[in-house]
Amino acid sequence: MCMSAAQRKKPFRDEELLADVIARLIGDVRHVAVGNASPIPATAALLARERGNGRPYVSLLQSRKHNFFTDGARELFDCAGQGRIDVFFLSGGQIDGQGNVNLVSTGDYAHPDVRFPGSFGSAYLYYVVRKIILFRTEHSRRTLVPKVDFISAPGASTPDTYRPGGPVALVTNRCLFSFANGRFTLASVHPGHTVEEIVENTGFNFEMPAIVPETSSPSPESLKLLREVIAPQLSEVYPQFAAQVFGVTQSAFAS
Amino acid sequence: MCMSAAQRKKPFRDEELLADVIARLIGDVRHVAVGNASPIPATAALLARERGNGRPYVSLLQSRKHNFFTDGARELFDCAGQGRIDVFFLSGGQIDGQGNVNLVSTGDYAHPDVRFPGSFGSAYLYYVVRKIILFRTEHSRRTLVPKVDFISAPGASTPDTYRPGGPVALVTNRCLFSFANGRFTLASVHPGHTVEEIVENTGFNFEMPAIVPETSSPSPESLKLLREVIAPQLSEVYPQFAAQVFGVTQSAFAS
Amino acid sequence: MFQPAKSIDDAIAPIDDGCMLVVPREVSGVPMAATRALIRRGVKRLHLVALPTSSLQADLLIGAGCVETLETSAVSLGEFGPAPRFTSAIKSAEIQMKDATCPALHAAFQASEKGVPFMPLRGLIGSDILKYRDDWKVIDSPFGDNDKIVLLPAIKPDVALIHAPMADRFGNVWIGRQRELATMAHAAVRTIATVEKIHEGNLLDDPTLAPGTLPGFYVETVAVAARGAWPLGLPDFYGVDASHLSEYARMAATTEGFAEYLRRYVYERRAA
Amino acid sequence: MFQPAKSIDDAIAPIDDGCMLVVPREVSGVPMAATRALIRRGVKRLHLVALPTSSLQADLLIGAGCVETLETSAVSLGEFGPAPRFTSAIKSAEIQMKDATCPALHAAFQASEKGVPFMPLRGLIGSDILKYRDDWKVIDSPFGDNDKIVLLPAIKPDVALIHAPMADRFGNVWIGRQRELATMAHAAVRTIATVEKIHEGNLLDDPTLAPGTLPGFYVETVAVAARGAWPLGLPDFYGVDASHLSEYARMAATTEGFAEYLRRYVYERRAA
Repeated sequence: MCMSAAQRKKPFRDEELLADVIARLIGDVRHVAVGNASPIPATAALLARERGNGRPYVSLLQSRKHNFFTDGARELFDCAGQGRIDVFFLSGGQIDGQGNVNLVSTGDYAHPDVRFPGSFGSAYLYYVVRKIILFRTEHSRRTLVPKVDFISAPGASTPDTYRPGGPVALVTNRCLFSFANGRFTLASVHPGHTVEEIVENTGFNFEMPAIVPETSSPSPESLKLLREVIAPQLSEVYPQFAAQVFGVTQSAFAS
Repeated sequence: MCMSAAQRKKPFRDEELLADVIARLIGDVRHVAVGNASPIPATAALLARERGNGRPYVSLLQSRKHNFFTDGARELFDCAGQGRIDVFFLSGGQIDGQGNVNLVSTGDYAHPDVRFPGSFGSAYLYYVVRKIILFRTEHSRRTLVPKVDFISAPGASTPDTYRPGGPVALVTNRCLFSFANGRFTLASVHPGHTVEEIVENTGFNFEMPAIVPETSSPSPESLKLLREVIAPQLSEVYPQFAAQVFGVTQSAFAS
Repeated sequence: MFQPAKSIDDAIAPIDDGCMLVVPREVSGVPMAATRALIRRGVKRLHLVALPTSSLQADLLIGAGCVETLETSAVSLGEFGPAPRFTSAIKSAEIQMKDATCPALHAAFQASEKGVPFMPLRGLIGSDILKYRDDWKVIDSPFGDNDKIVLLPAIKPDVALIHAPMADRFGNVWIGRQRELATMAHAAVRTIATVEKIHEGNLLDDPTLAPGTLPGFYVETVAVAARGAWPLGLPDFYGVDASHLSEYARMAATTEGFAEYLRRYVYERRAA
Repeated sequence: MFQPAKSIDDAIAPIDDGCMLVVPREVSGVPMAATRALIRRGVKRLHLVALPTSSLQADLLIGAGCVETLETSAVSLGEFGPAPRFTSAIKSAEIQMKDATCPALHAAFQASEKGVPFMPLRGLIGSDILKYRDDWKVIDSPFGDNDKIVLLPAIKPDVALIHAPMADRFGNVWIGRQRELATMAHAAVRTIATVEKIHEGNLLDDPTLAPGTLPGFYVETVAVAARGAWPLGLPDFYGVDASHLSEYARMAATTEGFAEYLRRYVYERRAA
């Protein structure tokens, strides 16, 4: 993520702000799971756990240390199907105003313009985990689109589809949207960003209150936790991220 | 099992003969499993393994030592469903001439005259394990009936039912029946028993060749294996059986 | 943080009258101490599911009048003969019996484990078990051509009650190879475990113990019950008490004998 | 008696051109040494199933022209960026892609594990993944009221190829917590394992190792491949070689760079 001149003056990094925002969205729950390639949600979940004195359980799927599953790679999904995963995170190459996420490709599916890695567990978890927090740092008309080209997982479902879960929020590098009744609402704008900038860079329509608050900055206590307690834990799974954001280096044989 | 005067003269016990008969029925296969409360089939399977220098795999479900499953109690059934269990044993409070087995009750199901333990895995394994060897020591009109009162598992199925497996033989204390095309055929009569006695004590009709051979007696080598090698292995799971048949006593804390 | 229960009685408190309770098969670590505590407490109208079979545990609970409905594939004392209280209760229609077959019960628990309403299973068709189970459905498989298959509805018990070698102070329970205990816990709303002992340290931190560990987030309570499976065995730890089971089989053969057994071994809290 | 294979090349001999091969996710013990051996041997037209995702392994096999069909939920180098050969092959339609979602693949393997033709799964409805999978069916659940649910056909691979910390001389393989390796082996016709080392003694005789052991009767062959997951990690044993993965990401970005990578790290048998 690129840092603007305004951001450089702030006593925290963008990643720290985002982790703090997400940690508050997590709230008081029993079990948070974090999937592949999600260093900021992982940071947020570990922060929530530190603040909660060990609650919630945090399962980082690619971690050995922060992973409580012992029934193989399917256990996360089984556990979610049982209603035991309260919060999960999804991203998307594209996200649209109906909360649909696209992790597959843009353009024609058979001859794509851009191919993303694939849908991972989204086409299941988006339905069964009560609180899905959408997360996409790049906030642009390229990523936040009127209609996704491929629906990896839909934001809402018809009544004949079992759907206890779904999206509750979308966090970007510019703002926080809440999601309800099939639409996003601008909930707060991160320090250094403006409503106008968000309107300009968002490809979908969204609701907006008359006055949009600024996203709260992380407290000194949170920053201290992030830098001193969380960062070393991250280096096992996200060595590059931990090094770049927090200056923590990976041990030679992380296990 | 009661021993007749004729049997007392034989250099082997009935259980040894039956185990030897069953071991030959097992043949050259990869994996034999033995369920609950089946000491003679367990003896036979261990004997087949000794003769085959470690082949087949023998899984005694209630054993710790002779049990290769590590995916819980369902693994036997999954494994059988995969076609990986070649031989299994079933018994029945009643067995009829169509190969139907009854492990539930006699009389009216809602108000039974006799209640047996229950069907165990029969209503699945009878269908999917290629060779099911039926085993019932008590050979009488009470156990071998024209028609079972409750079909725990049927001897044959209609073409629209998936059924790669089924019964191949029935071993009793008097004789060996083979099973094919929905009917039993008297294959051999155990030493000391007669065809007339079998007709008299069998409640169902069966095929019979003009000359019915006598069941081969166990060889001295087989008897030696049974008594010296197999018997101590049995005492873990079947302490009473091992003690009564082979005079082997259980250690205080079999594990 | 997770706290072990102060006593077995405390641990079993969530097992309400009328609840659906699942217990493991006779060789998987049967919570017999907790079962005796339940009988002493006088639990009533249980819908007892034994996955997939049972021996002494179901027989005791039935004989003591704790069971309204029993769902299992078999109840027997094995080498020690039929289960006398089970047999008697069925013949006198004192309990409602839902006869099953082992893999059908496993599949129905896996359905709950996976959060799906049903699980398909081969076999069963042509068995009278299916005839008496109007909750089981037969469909034509959409992947076959006139290929009938049974669908079994998910079983989601209120409580799974298990016994295992050890647990740690985080609620993680080491179940070893008895993985059906994990399936039970995954399927059940709540899991209550008794254990032989508390393991100091975190079971999940040990690479050799972790694979046999049920994670603590499935576990409601843990209570220590040394020799808690007695007179049944605990795999790799102790065997069955054969002489006690013989005695039980003899005593439980009559109503009076069973009452005396309860008095001597359950109400007076006598153990091995 | 079971005999370990003399070499990795011998072990992978049963992986025929055109076969359906299942490999595990990037953090579960990926048989990278065996994968390089397969590429050297020039295997062709694989139907590769990555359960449920892959990273370097799928990218290498695709780039080397070994793959005709790919069935998985995602291929990516994670922190090291997109999987360049995968991305390129999809865009130029060089491989047939069967997009899935992780739990659907797990369920389809469980269907084979249970010997049933299909497995139901929640979710999926309304996803374009389902739209492009005409092998997946939607039915009305017979247990619900207008309750649609997806049925996934069983996946039964010809070969499962895994890497694990150790195996014994009876073919038992210690997989620890990576139980998806067991599901793969249960579902596949044949299982080929590479391992870090041979364990003396029988893994199933050790009560603490047995719960993490895949029994030998599922295993066709075992070959020793020390650091056989390199440059990926093996949980609890070694981590990923981050600098190598960075180098791969950089080199594989172009066809020429990828060819050079193959020459340097695959054909010349260079390892860590």
